[in-house]
Amino acid sequence: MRRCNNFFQAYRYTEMSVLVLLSVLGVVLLYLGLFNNRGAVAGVGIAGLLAAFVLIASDWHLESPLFNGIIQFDTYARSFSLVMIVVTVLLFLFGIDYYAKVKENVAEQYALMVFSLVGGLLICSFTNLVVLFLGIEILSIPLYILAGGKRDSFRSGEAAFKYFLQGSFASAFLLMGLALIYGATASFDLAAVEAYSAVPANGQNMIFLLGLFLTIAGVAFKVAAVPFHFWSPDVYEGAPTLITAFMSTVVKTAAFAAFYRFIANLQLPGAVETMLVVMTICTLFLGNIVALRQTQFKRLMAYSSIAHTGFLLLAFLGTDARTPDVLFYYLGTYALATVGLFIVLTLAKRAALGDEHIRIFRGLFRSNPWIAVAALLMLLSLAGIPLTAGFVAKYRVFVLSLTNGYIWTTVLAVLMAVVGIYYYILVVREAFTPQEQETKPIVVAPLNWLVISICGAAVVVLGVMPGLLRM
Amino acid sequence: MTNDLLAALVPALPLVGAIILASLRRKLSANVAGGLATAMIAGAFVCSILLFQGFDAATGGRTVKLLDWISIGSMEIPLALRIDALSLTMMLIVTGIGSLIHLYSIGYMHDDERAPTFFAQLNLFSFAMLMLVMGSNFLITFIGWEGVGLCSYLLIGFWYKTPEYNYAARKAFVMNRIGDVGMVLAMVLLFQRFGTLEYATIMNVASGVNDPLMIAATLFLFIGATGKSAQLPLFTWLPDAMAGPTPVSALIHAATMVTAGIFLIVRSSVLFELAPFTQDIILWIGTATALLAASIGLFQNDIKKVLAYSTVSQLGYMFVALGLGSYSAAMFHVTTHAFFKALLFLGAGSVIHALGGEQDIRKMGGLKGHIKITFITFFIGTIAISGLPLMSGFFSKDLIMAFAFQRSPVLFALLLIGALMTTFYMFRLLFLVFYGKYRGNAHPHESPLTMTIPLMVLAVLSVVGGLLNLPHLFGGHEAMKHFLATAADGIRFEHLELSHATEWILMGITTMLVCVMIYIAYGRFAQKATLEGNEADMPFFKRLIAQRWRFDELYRALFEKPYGWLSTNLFSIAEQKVMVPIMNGVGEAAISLGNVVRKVQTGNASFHLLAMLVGLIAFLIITLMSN
Amino acid sequence: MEEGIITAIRVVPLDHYVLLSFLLFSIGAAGVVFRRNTIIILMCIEMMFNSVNLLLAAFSAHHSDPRAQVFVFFIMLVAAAEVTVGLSILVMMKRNVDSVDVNQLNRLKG
Amino acid sequence: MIAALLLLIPFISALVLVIARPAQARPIALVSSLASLAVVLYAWISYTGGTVIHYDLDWVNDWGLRFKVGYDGVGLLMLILTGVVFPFIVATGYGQQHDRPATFNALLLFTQAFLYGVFLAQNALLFYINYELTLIPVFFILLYWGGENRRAITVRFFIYTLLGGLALLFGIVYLLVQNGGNGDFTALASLSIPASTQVWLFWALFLAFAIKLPIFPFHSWQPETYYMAPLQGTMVLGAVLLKMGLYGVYKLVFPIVPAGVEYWQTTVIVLALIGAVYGGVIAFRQSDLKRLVAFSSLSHVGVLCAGLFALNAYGVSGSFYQAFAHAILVLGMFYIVGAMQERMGTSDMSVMGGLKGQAPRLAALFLLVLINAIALPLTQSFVGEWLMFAGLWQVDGWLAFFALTTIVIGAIYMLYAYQRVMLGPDRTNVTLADASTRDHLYLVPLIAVTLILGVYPGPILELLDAPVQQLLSSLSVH
Repeated sequence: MRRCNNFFQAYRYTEMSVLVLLSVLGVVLLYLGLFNNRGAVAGVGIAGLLAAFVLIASDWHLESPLFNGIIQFDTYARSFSLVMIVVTVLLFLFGIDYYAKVKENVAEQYALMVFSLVGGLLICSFTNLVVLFLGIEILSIPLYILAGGKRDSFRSGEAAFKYFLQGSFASAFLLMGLALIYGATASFDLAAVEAYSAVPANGQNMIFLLGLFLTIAGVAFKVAAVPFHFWSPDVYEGAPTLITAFMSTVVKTAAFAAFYRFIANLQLPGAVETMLVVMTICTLFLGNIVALRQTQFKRLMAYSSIAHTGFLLLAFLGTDARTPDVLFYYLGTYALATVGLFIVLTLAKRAALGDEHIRIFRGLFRSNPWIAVAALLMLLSLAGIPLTAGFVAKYRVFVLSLTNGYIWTTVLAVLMAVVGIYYYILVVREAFTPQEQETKPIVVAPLNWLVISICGAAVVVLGVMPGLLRM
Repeated sequence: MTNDLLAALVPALPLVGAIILASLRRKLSANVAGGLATAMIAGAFVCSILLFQGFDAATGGRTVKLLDWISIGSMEIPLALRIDALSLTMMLIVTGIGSLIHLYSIGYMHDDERAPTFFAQLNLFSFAMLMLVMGSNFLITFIGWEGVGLCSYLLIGFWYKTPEYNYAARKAFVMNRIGDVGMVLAMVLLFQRFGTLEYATIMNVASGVNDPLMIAATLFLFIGATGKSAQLPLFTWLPDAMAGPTPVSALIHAATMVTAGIFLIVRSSVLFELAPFTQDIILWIGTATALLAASIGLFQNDIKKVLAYSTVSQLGYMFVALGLGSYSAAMFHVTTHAFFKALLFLGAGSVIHALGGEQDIRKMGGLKGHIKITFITFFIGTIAISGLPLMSGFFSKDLIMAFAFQRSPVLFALLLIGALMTTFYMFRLLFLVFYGKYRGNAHPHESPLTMTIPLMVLAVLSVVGGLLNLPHLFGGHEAMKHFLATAADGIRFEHLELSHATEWILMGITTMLVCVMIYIAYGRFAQKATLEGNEADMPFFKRLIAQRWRFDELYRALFEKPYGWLSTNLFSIAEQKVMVPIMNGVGEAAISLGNVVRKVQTGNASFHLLAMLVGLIAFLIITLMSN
Repeated sequence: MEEGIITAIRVVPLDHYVLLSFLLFSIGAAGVVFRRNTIIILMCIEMMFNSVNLLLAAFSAHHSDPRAQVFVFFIMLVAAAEVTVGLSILVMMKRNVDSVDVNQLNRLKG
Repeated sequence: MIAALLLLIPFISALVLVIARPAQARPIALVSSLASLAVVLYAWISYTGGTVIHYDLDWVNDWGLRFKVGYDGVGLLMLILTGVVFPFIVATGYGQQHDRPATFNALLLFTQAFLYGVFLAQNALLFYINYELTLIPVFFILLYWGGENRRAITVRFFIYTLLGGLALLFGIVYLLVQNGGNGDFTALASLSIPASTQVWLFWALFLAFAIKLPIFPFHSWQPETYYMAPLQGTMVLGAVLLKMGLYGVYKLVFPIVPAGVEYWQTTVIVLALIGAVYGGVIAFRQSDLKRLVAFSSLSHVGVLCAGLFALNAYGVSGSFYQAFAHAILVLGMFYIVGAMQERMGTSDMSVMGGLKGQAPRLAALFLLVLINAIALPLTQSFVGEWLMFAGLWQVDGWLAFFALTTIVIGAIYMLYAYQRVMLGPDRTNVTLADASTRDHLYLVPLIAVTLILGVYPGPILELLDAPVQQLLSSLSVH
C-alpha cells in the first residue's frame, strides 16, 4: 500500500483530484441513474472509488497543503481515507445484491453515499475549523436523506427525521463552539488554535473553554457518545441496513478521525479532560449495559457501536504518540467486522421475512457452515477474543489508557468488555444452535459470500498479523 | 545379600500370589486357588524362619533398601524394609498364623464360588500386613497400615449382596481412616522435627531430646492406633467386622491387623517414653476398653460377637501394658493372644461350619459329642484366654497384671475384674455351645482335615506359647523380652521390682477367683436346655450392657445422621440457594440495570432533544466545576 | 467591508454581541426542545444558526478579520441546504402520518 | 522443533478433520494425539534440566507480544500431562454417538493445540492468548453436544471464566506498562512492584485461575457445567483445563507478585480448604454419579490449590504431582460414569446397585480407579497428597489437619458411591454387559500409570525439584 506508484508521480495535486474525482463521480452516478441500469451504476461507482483509492495510495507520505492550507493530506488523513474508501467499496459490492429488488432511485443512493464519503475525506484532513464544519455537514446531509431511503416505510422516515433534527441541533452547538473558539483565538486555523491553547493562561479563558466544550460536544454527537447518542439506536434500526452499515463504519471512522485530529495537538484544559473522561465512562457504561437487553440485532449493533465508541474514547484520554495508530487499527477492523455482520443480517433477515430478532440466526451453522464461521469470527472480533483483530484493538486501547494512568476507567472498561462478550456470545449461541422447525433457506449471492469471506478472513489475519494495518 | 533377597521375598510372595489369583480368579478352582495362596504365604513363613535363623540379635537390625520412593528437596523416603527382632517377631506371627488360616480357609471356603477372589484378597492382606511390620520408616508402615484397611474393607464386605455387610465394611474403613488422620499428622510432625521418617534415625536422635512436641506426636500416633486396634472411642467397627468370613475374623480381626496399633507404639516406644502424659492416656483408655468390652461380652449371643468383644478387651490389656511402659509384656500378649484367639475363632468357624452357618449360641449346645476335635481345641483356647495356670494366656496376662499392680493396686483390681469377666463369658460360651442339650435342628458334622489341622497346631501353641517368655519365677529368663530389647529401645526402660512372694500371691488370687468364676458359669449354663434370650425382660442396666452400652446408636445420632443432613442441606441450601444464585445474581443484576437504563430511550423525538440539551448542560456544569 | 460600518459595529462592546447571540441561541434551543410543531422547530434551528452568524460577524469586526464573514456565508449556505432536506423529510413524514407533530415520532425506542 | 511439532500436529490434524468424513474422524484424531504424545515423551527423554527456549520471535513486539516458547520442568510435566490425557479423551469417543464427530474431534484437537500453547508460552501475553483460546472450542463442545439446559449453562460458564480472563488481561497489561512493554515471564519476574500495589494486583492476576480451578467461592459454575457437558468435554475441563489454573499461578502469580501472595496466602489456603471440605461433604449424598464425581473433583482441587499455596518445596511439587494424578483420576472416574451411562442409559445411582453380580470385571476396574481417588498408598495420589500435607503442616498444623479431613470425607463418599453402584442385591432389571475389551484397553493403562507412578514417582519428582527450588529461592529473595 505504501509503495509509490510512479505513474501517478506526475500529479502534484492528487488529493485535490481525489475530492474532485469523487464529487464528479457522484454526479455521474446520478446521471447513470436516468438509464436505470443498476449494474452499471454500482460498477462505475466501484471503479471510481478504486481510482480514488489508487490516487491517494499513489503518493503516500506527501504532505501537501491544499486550498492555501485549509486541508492537509498527511499520512493520517490518507490512512483513514483509504479505510473509508475500501469499506465503501465493500458496501457497494453488497449493494449490487441489496438493491437488486428496489425499483428506482438506486443511483441516488450510491451518489449520496459518495457525497457523504467526500465529507468524510474532508473532515479527516482538515486543518481549518471551517472545513471541519463544512465536512461534517457534507457528511451528514446526504445521510439524512439516505436514512429515509425507504420512502414508504414509516420507521425509515422516523429515523431520517430524528437523525435530521438531532443532527442539525448538534450542528448548531458545533457552530457556536467554533464561533467562540474563533472569538478567543481570532483564527479558524487549527495550528493557530493549538498555539493559542499551548499558553496555559488561555486555558482559563471562558470563551475559549466554552468554545472547546461546544465543539467537542458537536463532534461527540457524530461519534454517538453519551449523552449525544440518542439518535443512533433509532436511526440504526430505522434506516435501511446498507445505510446503517455505512453509518456505523464510514461515518464513524470519519467522525473519529476528525475528533482526534481536532484534539490531538490541543493542550486541552483540565476541565475539558475531565469532561472527556466522564463522557468515556458514561459511553462505556450505557452502551454495554443497555445492549444486554437488546434482541433486535440492528439495535444491538447500535448499542454495541456506542460501546465501541466508549473504548475508542478511552484511547483519546491522555496524549500518546501511538494513539492515531490505535484508532486507525481499531476503526478499520471494527468497520470490517461490522460490514460483514450487517450483510449476514440482511441475508438472514430476508430468509426470516423481515424479522430482525437475533433468533433469525438460529441454525445458521447447520445451513451455511462457512457463513456461520465467518460471522462467528466477526462477532468474536467485536467481542475482543484473542487472535481476532478486536482483541488486539482492545488490548492496545487498554495499554494506552493504563500508560496514561487511567486505572479505574480501565477497570470499568474491562468489566464492560465482559458485558460486551455476553451479548455477542448470545448471537453466536443462536447461530450455533440447531434450528428446530424448518425455515426458508438463507441464500447467499456470490458477491455477498465474497464480501463476508473477506471480512471474516480479514479480522483473523489482521488479528494474527496486526502489523499489516498500520498507518 | 541372600538375606536381603529373603527379606524382599517375604512380602513379595503373597503379593505375587494376590496378583496371580486376582487375574486368574475365573479360571482357578477353589482348591487350586487356596493351595496357591497357602503355598505363597507358607513360602513367606519359610523365608521368615530362615531370616530368623540367620539373624543375630546382637547386631540390632538391618535395613534392606529396595528403591527410592519419594525423594524431593530434602525429603528422602526410600522403599526399604527393616529386619530386626520386632519385625521378625511380627513376621513370624503374621506368616505363621497366616499360613494356618489360609490352610483352614481351603476347607472353609471350598464351596464358595468366589473362593479365588477370597484367597487373592487374603494374600493381598498378608502382603500389606508384612509391609506394615517390615517397613523401615513410618511411611512404609503406613502403606501397610492403609493396605490392611483396604483388605479388611474388601473381606468384611466379601459377601457383597448383603447391605449390612457393606455398611460394616465401610464403617470399618472410615473409622480406620479417622485414625489414619492422626497417623499422618504424627508423620508430618515427626518429619518436620527430625527431617526423616526412618525409625532407626528418629529413635536414635529422639532418645536424646526432651520436647513437648513429642506429646503431640505420640498422641497422634495413639489416635492412629486406636483406629486400627479398636480402642475407645473407635472400637465399634470391630464387632460389626464379624460380617466377614470367619477365617478373616481370625486372621485380620484377632491375630494380626488389630495388633498393628500395639506394634506401632512398640516400634516408636522411645517417643512414648518421652511422653509420660500420653502413656497415662493410653493406660486409662486401655483399661476402660478392656472392662467395657468384657462387660459387653457377657451378654452376647452371637458366637463371633462374643469373641470379637473379647478381642477388643484383650487389646485393651495390651494397651494397658503399653501405658505401663512394659512393651515386651504387650508384645508377649500379642503373641499368645494371636495363638489362642485365632484358635477360638477358627474353632467357632468350625462350629458354624458344622451347623451350616448357624451363629446364635442359643441354637447350639451339646455339640461336644458331635465335633470332638473342635470341642477339645476350643476348650484349650478357652482356658488359655482365661489364663488358667501354665497356659500361654496365664503368663502373658499375669505379666501385665503384675506391672499393673506395681503401678497401683486399683488398676490391678480393675484388670482382675476384667479378667474374671473374660473367664465368665468365655466359659459361658463354651458351656452353651458344647454342653447341655442341642437346641438347634441342623445335623452337626466334623470339619475336614484342612480345618482341623490348624486347630490342633494352634491348640498346641496356645498351651506352650508361654514358654516364649517364661518368667524367672518359673525358671525361665524372659527370652522374648531380651530378644525384643535389641529392637525396641523402650523395652530397656521397663523393670518389674515385685518380690517373688508378691507375684505368687497375685497369681494365687487371680487363679482362685478364675476358678470360682468357672464354677459359677458351669452352674448357670452347663445344663441349660433352653435359654431366656431376649433383652426385653432384663433390668435397665443389664439391658444397657447387653445393647453394647448403645455406642452404635450414640454414634449414629452424633455423627452419621448429622453428616447426612449436612450433606443434603449444603447442596440444597448452601449451593443451590446461595452460591449459584449469587453467581447468577450478578449477571441478572446487570441485565435488569440495563433494562432500567434503556427506558431513557423513550423514542419520543423532542424528549431526545431535551435529553441531549440536559446532558449538555450537565456536562457543562461538570466542566465548569472542575475548572 | 467598509470602514465606517466596522467602526459602527465596534461602538458596541463585544460582550453585548456575545450576550445577545447567547440569548438568541438559547431561545432557539429552548424552542427546538419545547415546541412540538416541526416547522417551528426548523425555524428555531435556523435561529440558532443565525445567532452564531451574528456572533461571527461581531468577532470578525472586532478582530478586523474578514475570514469569519466568509464563514458566515458558508453557514447560510449549509443552513439552506439543511432546511431543504429537512422540509423534504417533513413532507415525507406528513405523507406517512398526517401531522407535523414531532411526538408522532415514537415508534423506534428502547 | 519440539514446540513446533506440539503446536502444529494437533492444529493441522484439526484442520484436516474439518474436511474429513465422519467415519475417519476418530481414527485421525487418535493418531494425531498419539503422535503428539510421542513427541512429548521424546521431549521428556531429551530434557536435561533448566529452562529450554525453543523459539523467541517478534510478533507484535512493540506491544509486548513475543512468540517465545519453551518449558522448564513444571511446564514439561504439564505438556506430558496434556500429551497423555488427550489420546484417552479422544478414545472415549468410541463409546459415544456424536452428531458431527469430525467437528467434535477437530474442536478437541484445537483445545489440545492451545493447551500446548499455554504450557509452552514464556511470554505473558502469549500465555494469555492461548489461555483464552482454549475456551472457544470447549464453548462449542458444551454448546453443541452438551446435555439439557446447555444453552444457559454454557454461556454462564463462558462469561464467568472470561470475567476472570479479562481481569488477568488487565493485570498483564498493567505489568507490561510498568515493564516498558516487555512481556516475557523472566522480565516480569524481575520487576519490583510496591507491596501495596501487589496486594490488589494479586487478585487481578489470580482471579482467573481461582475461577478456572475453581476454588471456593468461585466454584458455582463447575458442578452443573461438568454435569451438563458431554463426557469428553467434562474430561477436558477436569483433566487439563483446570491444570492451567495451577500452572498459571506458578508461572504468573508467584514470581511476579510475591508480596501479594504472601499477603493473601492464608486466605487462599483457607478458601481452598473450605471448598475441599464443602465439595466432599456435598458429594456424599449426591444421587447422580456424574455430579458426585464433579463435586469430588471440586474437593480434590481444593487440596491441590491449598498445597500449591503452602509455598514450600513439598506443597508446590506435591500439588503438581497431584495435578497429574488428578488428571488420570478424572479420566478413569468419568470413563466409569460413561460406561454406566452406556449400560444403564443414565448416571443416576438410585436405579443402580448390585451390578457387581453381573459385571464383576467392571466392578474390579471401578475399585482400582477408586483407590486412587481415596489416595491409598502406592497409588499416584498418595504421593502427591502426602507431599501436600507435609507442606501444609509446615505452614500451619491446623491447615494440615483440615486438609487431612478430606481423606476421611473422600473415603466416605467414594465407598458409598461404590456400594450404591456395585454392591448390595441386584436391583436392576436390565441385563448389562461386563467390562468390554475397550473398557480394559482404556482403564488398565490408566490404572497401570497410577500404580507405577505411585510406586516409583522418581522421574516426575525429578522434573519438579529444580524449578520449584528455583521459584522458592527467588521468592525468598523478594
